[in-house]
Amino acid sequence: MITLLYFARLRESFGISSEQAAPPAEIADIGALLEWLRSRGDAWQNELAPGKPVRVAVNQAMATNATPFAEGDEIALFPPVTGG
Amino acid sequence: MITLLYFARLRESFGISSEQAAPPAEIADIGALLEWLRSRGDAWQNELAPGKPVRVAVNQAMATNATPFAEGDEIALFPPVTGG
Amino acid sequence: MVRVQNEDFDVGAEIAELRRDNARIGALACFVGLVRDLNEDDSVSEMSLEHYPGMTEKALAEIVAQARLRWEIADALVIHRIGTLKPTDQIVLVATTSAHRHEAFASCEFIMDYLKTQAPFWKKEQTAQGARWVDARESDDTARQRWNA
Amino acid sequence: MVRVQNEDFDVGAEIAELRRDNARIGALACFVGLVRDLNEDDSVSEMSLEHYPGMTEKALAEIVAQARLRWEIADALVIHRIGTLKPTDQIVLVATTSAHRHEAFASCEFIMDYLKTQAPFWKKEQTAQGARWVDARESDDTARQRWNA
Repeated sequence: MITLLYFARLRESFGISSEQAAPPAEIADIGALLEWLRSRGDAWQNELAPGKPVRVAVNQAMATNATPFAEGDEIALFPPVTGG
Repeated sequence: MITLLYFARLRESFGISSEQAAPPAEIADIGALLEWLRSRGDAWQNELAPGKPVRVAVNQAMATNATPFAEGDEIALFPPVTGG
Repeated sequence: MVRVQNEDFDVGAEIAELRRDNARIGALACFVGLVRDLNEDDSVSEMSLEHYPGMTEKALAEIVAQARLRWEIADALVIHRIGTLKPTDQIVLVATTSAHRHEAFASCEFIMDYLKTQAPFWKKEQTAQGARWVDARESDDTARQRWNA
Repeated sequence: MVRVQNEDFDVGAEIAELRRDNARIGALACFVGLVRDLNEDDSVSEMSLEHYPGMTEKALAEIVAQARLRWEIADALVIHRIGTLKPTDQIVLVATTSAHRHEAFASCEFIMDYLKTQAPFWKKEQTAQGARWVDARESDDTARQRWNA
Protein backbone atom coordinates (compact mmCIF):
# COMPACT_ATOMS: atom_id res chain seq x y z
CA MET A 1 0.00 0.00 0.00
CA ILE A 2 1.04 3.60 -0.59
CA THR A 3 -0.49 6.81 0.73
CA LEU A 4 -1.59 9.28 -1.95
CA LEU A 5 -2.15 12.94 -1.04
CA TYR A 6 -3.80 15.57 -3.23
CA PHE A 7 -3.60 19.32 -2.75
CA ALA A 8 -5.24 22.48 -4.03
CA ARG A 9 -6.96 22.16 -7.44
CA LEU A 10 -6.25 18.40 -7.61
CA ARG A 11 -7.85 17.80 -4.23
CA GLU A 12 -10.96 19.66 -5.41
CA SER A 13 -11.10 17.94 -8.82
CA PHE A 14 -10.65 14.45 -7.40
CA GLY A 15 -12.97 15.13 -4.47
CA ILE A 16 -10.56 13.53 -1.99
CA SER A 17 -7.52 14.76 -0.11
CA SER A 18 -5.90 11.36 0.50
CA GLU A 19 -6.28 7.65 -0.10
CA GLN A 20 -4.53 4.35 0.53
CA ALA A 21 -3.80 2.69 -2.81
CA ALA A 22 -2.33 -0.61 -4.01
CA PRO A 23 -1.10 -0.22 -7.60
CA PRO A 24 0.02 -3.43 -9.39
CA ALA A 25 3.54 -4.54 -8.50
CA GLU A 26 4.99 -3.59 -11.93
CA ILE A 27 4.18 0.07 -11.28
CA ALA A 28 7.37 1.20 -9.59
CA ASP A 29 8.07 4.78 -10.61
CA ILE A 30 6.12 8.06 -10.67
CA GLY A 31 5.63 8.08 -14.44
CA ALA A 32 3.93 4.67 -14.28
CA LEU A 33 1.91 5.68 -11.24
CA LEU A 34 0.52 8.73 -13.05
CA GLU A 35 -0.39 6.54 -16.03
CA TRP A 36 -2.20 4.18 -13.68
CA LEU A 37 -4.11 7.04 -12.02
CA ARG A 38 -5.07 8.46 -15.44
CA SER A 39 -6.72 5.13 -16.26
CA ARG A 40 -9.36 6.00 -13.68
CA GLY A 41 -10.75 8.39 -16.33
CA ASP A 42 -12.76 11.62 -15.83
CA ALA A 43 -11.02 14.14 -13.56
CA TRP A 44 -7.99 11.84 -13.22
CA GLN A 45 -7.47 11.60 -16.95
CA ASN A 46 -8.03 15.33 -17.35
CA GLU A 47 -5.97 16.74 -14.47
CA LEU A 48 -3.05 14.32 -14.96
CA ALA A 49 -2.96 14.51 -18.77
CA PRO A 50 0.60 14.67 -20.16
CA GLY A 51 1.63 18.33 -20.47
CA LYS A 52 -0.43 19.42 -17.48
CA PRO A 53 1.82 21.03 -14.85
CA VAL A 54 1.49 18.43 -12.08
CA ARG A 55 4.13 18.27 -9.34
CA VAL A 56 4.88 15.12 -7.37
CA ALA A 57 6.64 14.64 -4.03
CA VAL A 58 7.75 11.25 -2.70
CA ASN A 59 8.09 11.20 1.08
CA GLN A 60 8.00 15.02 1.04
CA ALA A 61 10.86 15.48 -1.45
CA MET A 62 10.23 16.70 -5.01
CA ALA A 63 10.21 13.87 -7.56
CA THR A 64 10.23 13.36 -11.34
CA ASN A 65 8.62 10.70 -13.54
CA ALA A 66 11.76 8.59 -13.15
CA THR A 67 11.66 8.63 -9.33
CA PRO A 68 11.01 5.12 -7.94
CA PHE A 69 8.69 4.49 -5.01
CA ALA A 70 8.07 1.58 -2.69
CA GLU A 71 5.50 0.07 -0.37
CA GLY A 72 4.63 2.46 2.47
CA ASP A 73 5.71 5.66 0.68
CA GLU A 74 3.79 8.92 0.96
CA ILE A 75 3.25 10.32 -2.53
CA ALA A 76 1.72 13.78 -2.99
CA LEU A 77 0.33 15.26 -6.22
CA PHE A 78 -0.24 18.99 -6.54
CA PRO A 79 -0.17 21.95 -8.96
CA PRO A 80 2.86 24.28 -9.17
CA VAL A 81 3.16 26.10 -5.86
CA THR A 82 1.93 29.68 -5.39
CA GLY A 83 2.86 30.75 -1.85
CA GLY A 84 4.79 33.75 -0.66
CA MET B 1 32.89 86.16 -0.22
CA ILE B 2 32.24 82.45 -0.19
CA THR B 3 31.34 80.17 2.71
CA LEU B 4 33.69 77.24 3.25
CA LEU B 5 32.56 74.24 5.31
CA TYR B 6 34.77 71.41 6.57
CA PHE B 7 33.57 68.03 7.83
CA ALA B 8 34.90 65.00 9.67
CA ARG B 9 38.69 64.51 9.48
CA LEU B 10 39.16 67.81 7.59
CA ARG B 11 37.26 69.76 10.24
CA GLU B 12 39.50 68.27 12.91
CA SER B 13 42.76 68.78 10.98
CA PHE B 14 41.99 72.41 10.09
CA GLY B 15 40.59 73.16 13.54
CA ILE B 16 37.57 74.98 12.10
CA SER B 17 34.19 73.85 10.80
CA SER B 18 33.49 76.90 8.62
CA GLU B 19 34.86 80.22 7.46
CA GLN B 20 34.04 83.14 5.21
CA ALA B 21 36.76 83.48 2.58
CA ALA B 22 37.59 85.88 -0.25
CA PRO B 23 39.90 84.15 -2.72
CA PRO B 24 41.41 86.34 -5.50
CA ALA B 25 39.03 86.97 -8.41
CA GLU B 26 41.01 84.77 -10.84
CA ILE B 27 40.22 81.72 -8.67
CA ALA B 28 36.96 80.61 -10.24
CA ASP B 29 36.81 76.82 -10.11
CA ILE B 30 37.25 74.11 -7.46
CA GLY B 31 40.67 72.99 -8.72
CA ALA B 32 42.02 76.52 -8.33
CA LEU B 33 40.34 76.95 -4.95
CA LEU B 34 41.99 73.77 -3.62
CA GLU B 35 45.37 75.05 -4.88
CA TRP B 36 44.79 78.35 -3.08
CA LEU B 37 43.84 76.57 0.16
CA ARG B 38 46.93 74.34 -0.08
CA SER B 39 49.09 77.47 -0.14
CA ARG B 40 48.11 78.01 3.50
CA GLY B 41 50.60 75.21 4.29
CA ASP B 42 50.61 72.75 7.20
CA ALA B 43 47.37 70.79 7.58
CA TRP B 44 45.94 72.47 4.45
CA GLN B 45 48.84 71.41 2.30
CA ASN B 46 48.78 67.92 3.79
CA GLU B 47 45.05 67.14 3.79
CA LEU B 48 44.39 68.66 0.35
CA ALA B 49 47.51 67.23 -1.35
CA PRO B 50 46.82 65.97 -4.89
CA GLY B 51 45.87 62.29 -4.69
CA LYS B 52 44.22 62.63 -1.28
CA PRO B 53 40.59 61.55 -1.51
CA VAL B 54 38.91 64.90 -0.86
CA ARG B 55 35.28 65.42 -1.91
CA VAL B 56 33.83 68.86 -2.68
CA ALA B 57 30.23 70.04 -2.82
CA VAL B 58 29.16 73.41 -4.25
CA ASN B 59 25.82 74.58 -2.87
CA GLN B 60 25.22 71.02 -1.58
CA ALA B 61 25.75 69.28 -4.92
CA MET B 62 28.82 67.12 -5.59
CA ALA B 63 31.49 68.95 -7.62
CA THR B 64 34.73 68.21 -9.47
CA ASN B 65 37.89 70.25 -9.96
CA ALA B 66 36.32 71.76 -13.10
CA THR B 67 33.16 72.96 -11.31
CA PRO B 68 32.99 76.80 -11.28
CA PHE B 69 31.83 78.74 -8.24
CA ALA B 70 30.72 82.29 -7.63
CA GLU B 71 30.36 84.94 -4.95
CA GLY B 72 28.00 83.76 -2.19
CA ASP B 73 28.38 80.05 -2.86
CA GLU B 74 28.56 77.47 -0.08
CA ILE B 75 31.51 75.16 -0.71
CA ALA B 76 32.04 72.08 1.47
CA LEU B 77 35.19 69.95 1.69
CA PHE B 78 35.08 66.47 3.21
CA PRO B 79 36.51 62.94 3.06
CA PRO B 80 34.70 60.15 1.20
CA VAL B 81 31.43 59.45 3.01
CA THR B 82 31.03 56.53 5.41
CA GLY B 83 27.38 56.51 6.53
CA GLY B 84 24.82 53.74 6.43
CA MET C 1 13.99 29.29 12.14
CA VAL C 2 10.88 28.41 10.18
CA ARG C 3 7.23 28.78 11.23
CA VAL C 4 3.92 28.07 9.46
CA GLN C 5 0.97 29.53 11.30
CA ASN C 6 -2.57 30.88 11.06
CA GLU C 7 -1.86 33.85 13.32
CA ASP C 8 -0.52 37.19 12.18
CA PHE C 9 3.06 38.16 13.09
CA ASP C 10 4.63 41.32 14.52
CA VAL C 11 7.51 42.28 12.22
CA GLY C 12 9.12 44.65 14.71
CA ALA C 13 9.10 42.07 17.52
CA GLU C 14 10.32 39.26 15.24
CA ILE C 15 13.34 41.14 13.91
CA ALA C 16 14.18 42.54 17.34
CA GLU C 17 14.28 38.96 18.62
CA LEU C 18 16.29 37.77 15.61
CA ARG C 19 19.16 40.18 16.21
CA ARG C 20 18.91 40.47 20.00
CA ASP C 21 22.22 40.96 21.82
CA ASN C 22 24.27 39.99 18.76
CA ALA C 23 26.76 42.82 18.21
CA ARG C 24 28.35 41.00 15.26
CA ILE C 25 25.31 41.82 13.13
CA GLY C 26 25.76 44.91 10.97
CA ALA C 27 22.93 44.29 8.53
CA LEU C 28 19.37 43.03 8.67
CA ALA C 29 17.32 42.56 5.52
CA CYS C 30 13.67 41.72 5.67
CA PHE C 31 10.81 41.11 3.31
CA VAL C 32 7.07 41.13 3.99
CA GLY C 33 4.61 39.74 1.45
CA LEU C 34 1.11 41.23 1.62
CA VAL C 35 -2.33 40.42 0.20
CA ARG C 36 -3.25 42.84 -2.59
CA ASP C 37 -6.83 43.72 -3.49
CA LEU C 38 -6.03 43.24 -7.17
CA ASN C 39 -4.55 40.32 -9.14
CA GLU C 40 -4.52 39.77 -12.90
CA ASP C 41 -6.79 42.85 -13.21
CA ASP C 42 -9.52 41.38 -10.99
CA SER C 43 -10.40 42.66 -7.55
CA VAL C 44 -9.70 40.20 -4.76
CA SER C 45 -11.85 40.23 -1.61
CA GLU C 46 -10.30 37.31 0.24
CA MET C 47 -7.62 34.66 -0.15
CA SER C 48 -7.12 31.25 1.39
CA LEU C 49 -3.74 29.58 1.72
CA GLU C 50 -3.41 25.80 1.73
CA HIS C 51 -0.17 23.94 2.42
CA TYR C 52 1.31 20.46 2.74
CA PRO C 53 1.95 20.02 6.49
CA GLY C 54 5.31 18.44 7.15
CA MET C 55 6.75 18.98 3.69
CA THR C 56 6.33 22.75 3.95
CA GLU C 57 8.51 23.01 7.04
CA LYS C 58 11.10 20.66 5.51
CA ALA C 59 11.19 22.63 2.25
CA LEU C 60 11.58 25.97 4.04
CA ALA C 61 14.32 24.61 6.33
CA GLU C 62 16.14 23.25 3.26
CA ILE C 63 15.93 26.64 1.51
CA VAL C 64 17.40 28.37 4.57
CA ALA C 65 20.16 25.72 4.71
CA GLN C 66 20.96 26.42 1.05
CA ALA C 67 21.18 30.16 1.77
CA ARG C 68 23.58 29.47 4.66
CA LEU C 69 25.83 27.52 2.30
CA ARG C 70 26.02 30.49 -0.05
CA TRP C 71 26.38 33.44 2.33
CA GLU C 72 27.72 34.18 5.82
CA ILE C 73 24.41 34.61 7.60
CA ALA C 74 24.15 35.10 11.35
CA ASP C 75 20.46 34.14 11.51
CA ALA C 76 17.46 33.65 9.27
CA LEU C 77 13.74 33.63 9.98
CA VAL C 78 10.86 32.54 7.77
CA ILE C 79 7.23 32.87 8.87
CA HIS C 80 4.44 31.92 6.45
CA ARG C 81 0.76 32.18 7.22
CA ILE C 82 -1.98 29.76 6.13
CA GLY C 83 -5.77 30.00 6.27
CA THR C 84 -8.01 32.88 5.25
CA LEU C 85 -6.46 36.30 4.60
CA LYS C 86 -7.80 39.66 3.43
CA PRO C 87 -6.24 42.50 1.41
CA THR C 88 -3.44 44.28 3.36
CA ASP C 89 -2.93 41.18 5.57
CA GLN C 90 0.62 39.93 6.00
CA ILE C 91 1.36 36.59 4.28
CA VAL C 92 5.06 35.96 4.71
CA LEU C 93 8.10 37.34 6.54
CA VAL C 94 11.68 36.54 5.61
CA ALA C 95 14.47 38.18 7.62
CA THR C 96 18.21 37.54 7.49
CA THR C 97 21.10 39.02 9.45
CA SER C 98 24.77 39.26 8.62
CA ALA C 99 27.90 41.29 9.32
CA HIS C 100 27.53 43.04 5.95
CA ARG C 101 24.60 44.22 3.86
CA HIS C 102 25.21 42.34 0.63
CA GLU C 103 24.94 38.97 2.39
CA ALA C 104 21.75 40.05 4.16
CA PHE C 105 20.07 41.34 0.98
CA ALA C 106 21.12 38.43 -1.23
CA SER C 107 20.15 35.70 1.23
CA CYS C 108 16.77 37.32 1.93
CA GLU C 109 15.91 37.59 -1.76
CA PHE C 110 17.24 34.07 -2.44
CA ILE C 111 14.99 32.60 0.26
CA MET C 112 11.96 34.44 -1.15
CA ASP C 113 12.68 33.34 -4.73
CA TYR C 114 13.03 29.70 -3.66
CA LEU C 115 10.03 29.85 -1.32
CA LYS C 116 7.90 31.09 -4.23
CA THR C 117 8.78 28.10 -6.41
CA GLN C 118 9.67 25.28 -3.98
CA ALA C 119 7.57 25.51 -0.83
CA PRO C 120 4.21 23.71 -1.07
CA PHE C 121 1.70 26.52 -0.56
CA TRP C 122 -1.29 27.23 -2.80
CA LYS C 123 -3.42 30.36 -2.95
CA LYS C 124 -7.09 30.49 -3.82
CA GLU C 125 -8.61 33.91 -4.41
CA GLN C 126 -12.18 35.12 -4.01
CA THR C 127 -12.90 37.58 -6.81
CA ALA C 128 -16.04 39.22 -8.16
CA GLN C 129 -15.98 36.44 -10.82
CA GLY C 130 -15.90 33.70 -8.15
CA ALA C 131 -13.20 31.64 -6.51
CA ARG C 132 -10.06 30.61 -8.42
CA TRP C 133 -6.74 28.96 -7.77
CA VAL C 134 -3.85 31.34 -8.41
CA ASP C 135 -1.68 30.27 -11.35
CA ALA C 136 2.06 29.89 -10.92
CA ARG C 137 4.03 32.62 -12.67
CA GLU C 138 6.81 31.99 -15.12
CA SER C 139 8.56 35.10 -13.78
CA ASP C 140 8.94 33.30 -10.44
CA ASP C 141 10.77 30.42 -12.11
CA THR C 142 13.00 32.91 -13.91
CA ALA C 143 13.73 34.68 -10.62
CA ARG C 144 14.78 31.42 -9.00
CA GLN C 145 16.88 30.24 -11.94
CA ARG C 146 19.05 33.37 -11.95
CA TRP C 147 20.65 32.13 -8.70
CA ASN C 148 22.17 29.27 -10.69
CA ALA C 149 23.74 31.58 -13.29
CA MET D 1 10.23 60.32 2.98
CA VAL D 2 13.64 61.08 4.43
CA ARG D 3 14.58 61.75 8.06
CA VAL D 4 17.89 62.47 9.80
CA GLN D 5 17.60 62.25 13.56
CA ASN D 6 19.38 61.59 16.85
CA GLU D 7 16.57 59.42 18.22
CA ASP D 8 16.21 55.72 17.68
CA PHE D 9 13.41 54.46 15.41
CA ASP D 10 10.81 51.68 15.75
CA VAL D 11 11.07 49.49 12.64
CA GLY D 12 7.69 47.82 13.17
CA ALA D 13 5.85 51.12 13.59
CA GLU D 14 7.65 52.75 10.66
CA ILE D 15 6.86 50.01 8.15
CA ALA D 16 3.28 49.66 9.41
CA GLU D 17 2.85 53.39 8.75
CA LEU D 18 4.54 53.14 5.33
CA ARG D 19 2.10 50.56 4.00
CA ARG D 20 -0.99 51.58 5.98
CA ASP D 21 -4.32 51.12 4.16
CA ASN D 22 -2.62 50.60 0.80
CA ALA D 23 -3.99 47.33 -0.61
CA ARG D 24 -2.00 47.76 -3.83
CA ILE D 25 1.20 46.89 -1.97
CA GLY D 26 2.18 43.23 -2.29
CA ALA D 27 5.80 43.55 -1.22
CA LEU D 28 7.77 45.43 1.42
CA ALA D 29 11.55 45.22 1.57
CA CYS D 30 13.45 46.74 4.42
CA PHE D 31 17.02 47.07 5.58
CA VAL D 32 18.38 47.99 9.00
CA GLY D 33 22.04 48.92 9.47
CA LEU D 34 23.42 48.24 12.95
CA VAL D 35 26.55 49.19 14.93
CA ARG D 36 28.89 46.20 15.25
CA ASP D 37 31.31 45.77 18.13
CA LEU D 38 34.07 44.87 15.68
CA ASN D 39 35.49 46.66 12.64
CA GLU D 40 38.71 45.92 10.76
CA ASP D 41 39.57 43.43 13.52
CA ASP D 42 39.40 46.03 16.32
CA SER D 43 36.74 46.11 18.99
CA VAL D 44 34.52 49.17 18.83
CA SER D 45 32.99 50.56 22.03
CA GLU D 46 31.20 53.58 20.57
CA MET D 47 30.64 55.39 17.31
CA SER D 48 29.74 58.96 16.47
CA LEU D 49 28.02 59.97 13.25
CA GLU D 50 28.55 63.42 11.76
CA HIS D 51 26.64 64.76 8.76
CA TYR D 52 26.25 67.82 6.53
CA PRO D 53 22.89 69.31 7.51
CA GLY D 54 20.87 70.34 4.47
CA MET D 55 22.94 68.47 1.93
CA THR D 56 22.24 65.13 3.63
CA GLU D 57 18.48 65.47 3.24
CA LYS D 58 18.87 66.68 -0.36
CA ALA D 59 21.18 63.79 -1.25
CA LEU D 60 18.86 61.19 0.31
CA ALA D 61 15.79 62.67 -1.41
CA GLU D 62 17.66 62.60 -4.73
CA ILE D 63 18.61 58.92 -4.23
CA VAL D 64 14.96 58.04 -3.54
CA ALA D 65 13.92 60.01 -6.64
CA GLN D 66 16.42 58.03 -8.72
CA ALA D 67 15.01 54.77 -7.37
CA ARG D 68 11.50 55.89 -8.32
CA LEU D 69 12.66 56.51 -11.88
CA ARG D 70 13.97 52.95 -12.11
CA TRP D 71 11.24 50.94 -10.39
CA GLU D 72 7.50 51.16 -9.71
CA ILE D 73 7.64 51.93 -6.01
CA ALA D 74 4.54 52.76 -3.97
CA ASP D 75 6.50 54.40 -1.13
CA ALA D 76 10.01 54.68 0.22
CA LEU D 77 11.34 55.63 3.63
CA VAL D 78 14.89 56.46 4.71
CA ILE D 79 15.77 57.19 8.35
CA HIS D 80 19.42 57.80 9.28
CA ARG D 81 20.63 58.52 12.78
CA ILE D 82 23.40 60.92 13.81
CA GLY D 83 25.19 61.46 17.12
CA THR D 84 26.66 58.88 19.45
CA LEU D 85 25.76 55.22 19.00
CA LYS D 86 26.80 51.97 20.68
CA PRO D 87 27.14 48.38 19.41
CA THR D 88 23.74 46.83 18.52
CA ASP D 89 22.23 50.33 18.05
CA GLN D 90 20.26 50.95 14.87
CA ILE D 91 21.94 53.34 12.40
CA VAL D 92 19.79 53.40 9.30
CA LEU D 93 16.44 52.13 8.03
CA VAL D 94 15.51 51.89 4.37
CA ALA D 95 12.08 50.51 3.46
CA THR D 96 10.38 50.36 0.08
CA THR D 97 6.97 49.07 -1.00
CA SER D 98 5.72 47.89 -4.36
CA ALA D 99 3.14 45.64 -5.99
CA HIS D 100 5.83 43.00 -6.62
CA ARG D 101 8.85 41.77 -4.71
CA HIS D 102 11.60 42.36 -7.27
CA GLU D 103 10.88 46.10 -7.36
CA ALA D 104 10.85 46.28 -3.56
CA PHE D 105 14.13 44.36 -3.13
CA ALA D 106 15.98 46.14 -5.94
CA SER D 107 14.95 49.66 -4.93
CA CYS D 108 15.80 49.02 -1.27
CA GLU D 109 19.28 47.73 -2.10
CA PHE D 110 19.83 50.52 -4.66
CA ILE D 111 19.00 53.17 -2.05
CA MET D 112 21.41 51.58 0.46
CA ASP D 113 24.22 51.31 -2.09
CA TYR D 114 23.84 54.97 -3.09
CA LEU D 115 23.41 56.15 0.50
CA LYS D 116 26.70 54.45 1.39
CA THR D 117 28.63 56.36 -1.27
CA GLN D 118 26.66 59.59 -1.87
CA ALA D 119 25.07 60.80 1.35
CA PRO D 120 27.34 63.03 3.47
CA PHE D 121 27.69 61.06 6.71
CA TRP D 122 30.96 60.25 8.45
CA LYS D 123 31.61 57.69 11.17
CA LYS D 124 34.19 57.98 13.91
CA GLU D 125 34.84 54.91 16.02
CA GLN D 126 36.12 54.59 19.57
CA THR D 127 38.37 51.54 19.75
CA ALA D 128 40.80 50.20 22.32
CA GLN D 129 43.51 51.88 20.18
CA GLY D 130 41.75 55.26 20.41
CA ALA D 131 39.37 57.22 18.18
CA ARG D 132 39.56 56.93 14.38
CA TRP D 133 37.60 58.05 11.35
CA VAL D 134 36.22 55.11 9.43
CA ASP D 135 37.76 54.73 5.98
CA ALA D 136 35.53 54.53 2.92
CA ARG D 137 35.47 51.04 1.38
CA GLU D 138 36.20 50.31 -2.23
CA SER D 139 33.60 47.52 -2.07
CA ASP D 140 30.94 50.20 -1.50
CA ASP D 141 31.95 51.98 -4.71
CA THR D 142 31.83 48.68 -6.55
CA ALA D 143 28.37 47.96 -5.14
CA ARG D 144 27.09 51.32 -6.37
CA GLN D 145 28.67 51.04 -9.80
CA ARG D 146 26.98 47.73 -10.61
CA TRP D 147 23.67 49.63 -10.90
CA ASN D 148 25.09 51.34 -13.99
CA ALA D 149 26.03 48.06 -15.68
